[in-house]
Amino acid sequence: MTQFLQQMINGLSLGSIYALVALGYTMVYGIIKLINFAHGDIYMLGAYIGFIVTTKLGLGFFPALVISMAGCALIGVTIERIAYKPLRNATRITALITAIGVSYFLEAGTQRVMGAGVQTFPNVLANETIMFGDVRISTQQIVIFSVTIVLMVALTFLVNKTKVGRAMRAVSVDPDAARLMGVNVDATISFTFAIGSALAGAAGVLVGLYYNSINPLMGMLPGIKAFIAAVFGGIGIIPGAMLGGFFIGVVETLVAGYWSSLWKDAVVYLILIVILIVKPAGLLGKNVKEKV
Amino acid sequence: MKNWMKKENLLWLGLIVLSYAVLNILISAGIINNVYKTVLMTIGINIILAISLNLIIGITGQFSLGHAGFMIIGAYSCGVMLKSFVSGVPGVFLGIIAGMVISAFVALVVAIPTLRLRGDYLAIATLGFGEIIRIVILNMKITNGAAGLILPKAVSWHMIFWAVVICTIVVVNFGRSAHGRACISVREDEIAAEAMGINTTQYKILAFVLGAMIASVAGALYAGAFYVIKPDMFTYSKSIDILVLVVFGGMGSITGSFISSTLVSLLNTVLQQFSSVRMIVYGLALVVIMVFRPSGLLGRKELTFSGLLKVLKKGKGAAQ
Amino acid sequence: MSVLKVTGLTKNFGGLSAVSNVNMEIEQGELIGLIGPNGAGKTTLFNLLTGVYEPSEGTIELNVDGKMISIEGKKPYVISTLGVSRTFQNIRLFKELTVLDNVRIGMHQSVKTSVIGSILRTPGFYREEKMLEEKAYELLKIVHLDEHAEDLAKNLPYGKQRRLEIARALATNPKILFLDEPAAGMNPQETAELTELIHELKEHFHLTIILIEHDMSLVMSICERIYVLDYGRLIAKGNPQQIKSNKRVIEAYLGEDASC
Amino acid sequence: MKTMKKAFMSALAIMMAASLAACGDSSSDTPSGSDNSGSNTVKIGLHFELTGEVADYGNAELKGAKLAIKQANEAGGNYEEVIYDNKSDTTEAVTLAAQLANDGVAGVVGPATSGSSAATYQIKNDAKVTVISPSATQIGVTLDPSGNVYNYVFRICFEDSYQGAAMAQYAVDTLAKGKVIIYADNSSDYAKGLTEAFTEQFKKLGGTIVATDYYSKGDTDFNSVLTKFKDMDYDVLYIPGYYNEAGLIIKQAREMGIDCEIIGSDGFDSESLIDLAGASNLNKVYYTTAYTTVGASDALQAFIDAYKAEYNEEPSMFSALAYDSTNLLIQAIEKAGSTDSDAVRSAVENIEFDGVTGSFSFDETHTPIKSVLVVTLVDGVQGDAVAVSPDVD
Repeated sequence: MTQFLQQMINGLSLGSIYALVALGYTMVYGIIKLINFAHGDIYMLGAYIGFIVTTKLGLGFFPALVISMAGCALIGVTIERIAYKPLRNATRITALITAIGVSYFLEAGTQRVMGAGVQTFPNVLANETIMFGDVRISTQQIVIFSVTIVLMVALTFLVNKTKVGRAMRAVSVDPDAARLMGVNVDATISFTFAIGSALAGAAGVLVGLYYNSINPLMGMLPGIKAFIAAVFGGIGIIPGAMLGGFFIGVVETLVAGYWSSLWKDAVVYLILIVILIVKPAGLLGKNVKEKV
Repeated sequence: MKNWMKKENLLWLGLIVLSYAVLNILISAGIINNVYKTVLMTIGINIILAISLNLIIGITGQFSLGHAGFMIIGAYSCGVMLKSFVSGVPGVFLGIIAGMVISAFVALVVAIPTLRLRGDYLAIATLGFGEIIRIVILNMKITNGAAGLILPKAVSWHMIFWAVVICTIVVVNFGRSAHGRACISVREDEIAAEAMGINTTQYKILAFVLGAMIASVAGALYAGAFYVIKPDMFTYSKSIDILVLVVFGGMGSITGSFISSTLVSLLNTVLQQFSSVRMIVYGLALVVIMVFRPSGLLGRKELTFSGLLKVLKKGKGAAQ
Repeated sequence: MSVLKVTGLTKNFGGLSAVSNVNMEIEQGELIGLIGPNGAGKTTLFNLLTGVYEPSEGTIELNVDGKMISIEGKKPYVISTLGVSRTFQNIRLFKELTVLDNVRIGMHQSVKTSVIGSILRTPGFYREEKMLEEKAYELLKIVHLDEHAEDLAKNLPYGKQRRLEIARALATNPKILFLDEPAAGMNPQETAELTELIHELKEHFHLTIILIEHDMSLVMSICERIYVLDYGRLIAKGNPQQIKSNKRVIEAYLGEDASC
Repeated sequence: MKTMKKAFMSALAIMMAASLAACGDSSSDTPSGSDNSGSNTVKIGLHFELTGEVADYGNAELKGAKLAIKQANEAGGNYEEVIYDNKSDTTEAVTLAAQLANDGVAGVVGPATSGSSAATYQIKNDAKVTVISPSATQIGVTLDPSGNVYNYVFRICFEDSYQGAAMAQYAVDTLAKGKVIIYADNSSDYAKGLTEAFTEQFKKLGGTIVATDYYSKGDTDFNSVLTKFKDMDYDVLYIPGYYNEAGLIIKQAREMGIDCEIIGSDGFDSESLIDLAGASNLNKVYYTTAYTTVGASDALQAFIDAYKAEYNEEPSMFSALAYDSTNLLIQAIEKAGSTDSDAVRSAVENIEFDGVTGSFSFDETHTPIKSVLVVTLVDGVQGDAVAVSPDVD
């Protein structure tokens, strides 16, 4: 039992990261139906911005978090304006290929500027272990989990209760109608990219802090996992992405903890496929039948 | 027989023989050296991969991101065959056949549940299946796990050339038949296709299985030509690379796949000298090309001799 | 002899009944009109009859070679092979294909050459392709589109697209043809031509035709019998005269829009 | 108008790329295959993974190799490096192997990983280009598929099997351990070879393998597996793999309270291990290597100083191996007195080399005969190094 609880804590910490990255994926998808393959690389850039801010400027964890989120928001919007905006009306696969191009560019660019190797993220937040019986939780795990929850609550509030959130929802349902109703569609899309990228940036800093190892290709796998998390919960649905992120984190941990890590990815994919077959639009998604 | 001897077909035959002869001459004259010969083989294998995925994505309209999964089946079928059973060219042929049979079977298993999904959901499900195939191979004994297989060279560029020819003929002939039209109708409008009596599920599966089998041929040839196969060479990134070739050339255009496979390989070779910026340039090139030509280099157009003649005539007309 | 018999047909979407308890019996060679205000469930009924939707309740029986067989729950392509074809309200042509190919795809169920045969280009393949092409041209001639055979479907003007949809539907060799608003968006002259065409087709192919139409003059002039749907229920049936004077029909239309 | 805008955006993007290209380190951008500056310039091919997944190791080796060539030139030699980047992609490696065979190099150093290496040996061998591999440790990689040694292929690292067996010997004999858990890298042939050899030898010496589990390259979260291990009955943890993951595993294990001995392989050898794991976590950690700074010889110290002066960082084992490989090749060329491939080849085969990673000659499989050292870490610093030779039949 102790071990199970311990594994759940491990799983939720890992899941927090996936969930944060998945949120950005799902928001961008929700609004312009683009699989933003470069999203994982934004997360990587977030980690590098955090790295530079803490090592070169000597700032602490929270300033690093904020600067990194702001930096990523800016990068996200720039990418959207340069690479995706001209393709608003192109096919989805074309936009996907563009996103892949952006992803290559960011990865190779970072390799070139920052070096291909692993960098050690400084330990900017003292790490202590708290024991609950035999179950141990580190302060870092608590920080990661709480930052994730706070950001998610803030995001939910933003989307559901504010004017800009309403605009985002309007654009995601029907951009043309939204435009007619006086919503500035371009600005709303850019704003969505900014928010999604900022969340990825936060995830990057948290990962840097938690694992203290960052490298230019670190975004590839979490990017895919986060995408899976988003699809799992029903892509375009914000609570779905959170659910998916936590679920995948926990499943990976449990498979590795009770069976073998050789099969953890395979199990995640298999569960995903089963979910999609049973609920083709994801766990929280509504299956919309095409109108004939 | 007579039917077959149409002017268009004869012209194509002529072109195939001519290019084979020219390549042979260039190689024996040393103009195409070993480096370019390797590039040529890469191009050939990429063409086979691209047209096989084009059959699934471009012609049938099913967004698959798991194509590397079938390439790896072909590669390991051939690899294990060469390593443990039959060596040399016969081994390659047996490996190709084994790969096609296995990948057809696996494709069926993958296709039946997943092809009910649409668009991005299908993409992620196929990506998942591709990875599962890879992980299974990674954890098998006979495949030597992560270390992969070191293989003797058993495939020459001649073999690859003819494989490209055969695979292209298969895809083109399939595409230009009633069955191919049925696949296209699925891409264009699934509901209308069903209403016209087309079993859309069956055609989706058919295209998927056929594409998978052809991809496994490419994998088998790769194993025989490039000395080493390892599971981590066939991750979803490989599927994405193939997808890039298809979209870059134009979805649905076989000629486009030829051109894009060739251009990408050549670009890669040219940029070799600037290794540290190569991927940066490649990434940017993708973005720029997609921004300017969102439907790829050729869109859905094909190069045909009749089309060429038409263009020539028009050109003449304009000149006069 | 009835060719189509519908009993107690109901379709619920969530809590809403789009079609409820519809009974119909259609005889061989009839030309039936299906009318009703917007949202009355006409297209849903078509979708049920052609297999796009599965009915929640009720049965649909189709006469196949003299025997009545149930087709509810069967896939659209199966129903198509049993001799039912249709056009769509919001034209669903294969846009990127030529006019000729659109029709040839309609003939798919008659294709005998196997996949292998097609890839190997057997003599049978060429024979069949030639046969399909000739037949397709024939159909195109009937709908006056033979000149456009090589054009892409998406480049045809609207009225011709509607005609192409009819040709494609005919290519499946149907016994029953469902036309979903065939005259929508047509000018009076085109509508007149269409009316004539429908008559011609019915005679030429011995068809039973059921059409949804908002153009009342068209419906009244060509339909032998008319069914009227409102809120998913059948509120009237009969010949044009009876329908014109039916109180409930007038109410249904007036209730929706007084200017009608 | 729209096209104009697109064009402007593209131009902007290209400018960004250009600026990126400009601000990177320009040293690694030497154009390959440039003209001979003099007729007696000797070209040396440096074929590494400089971009892509394992670029980390490739770049470390490139630095070592370039330093060796620079020093040789300063000592009056006339060597020119021709750099090839295979993008960590074996297909690319094959093309490059053909390329460098054409470029007329006197010999080639690299690639770093066994996969890319194995893919190129057949071509290089057929083209009679002498290859010195710094770190292709895979079992049998210097042999062709039918089991004969490649005439022109040599490596200066020891084979995985040897190192794995040595660690098992050390664990049983010196550390007096009998129950091991193996946590291995599942994405490399390297860890696979080590695991097999270790398992075999450990069992032979009477030990028990309590559990074996795997991680993948690039993983960062090992908590779940370590939590599982924690409740098992064992006395030593073996981590065959590279420092990128090993560093994190050690950190997470120690933080979780796993305080048993941790043993590993030469993949541990990097400053990064200390950065990643934290110096205080690196106690009771032992690993096998051929390269140690403990009691460094003058030659080794000179190398370390030169490396630091050149690149402003500590050399890793990979840099040292590449440095040795390049020096070995240069020595052989000088001894042969020509760049004739057979002369160079036989000079290499018969060499008695004295390098920073030890002194050795080649055995019949062109693998060095050198002793394995087991290094002990005390607060992340190499405290002690002892030579071990496994009792293998």
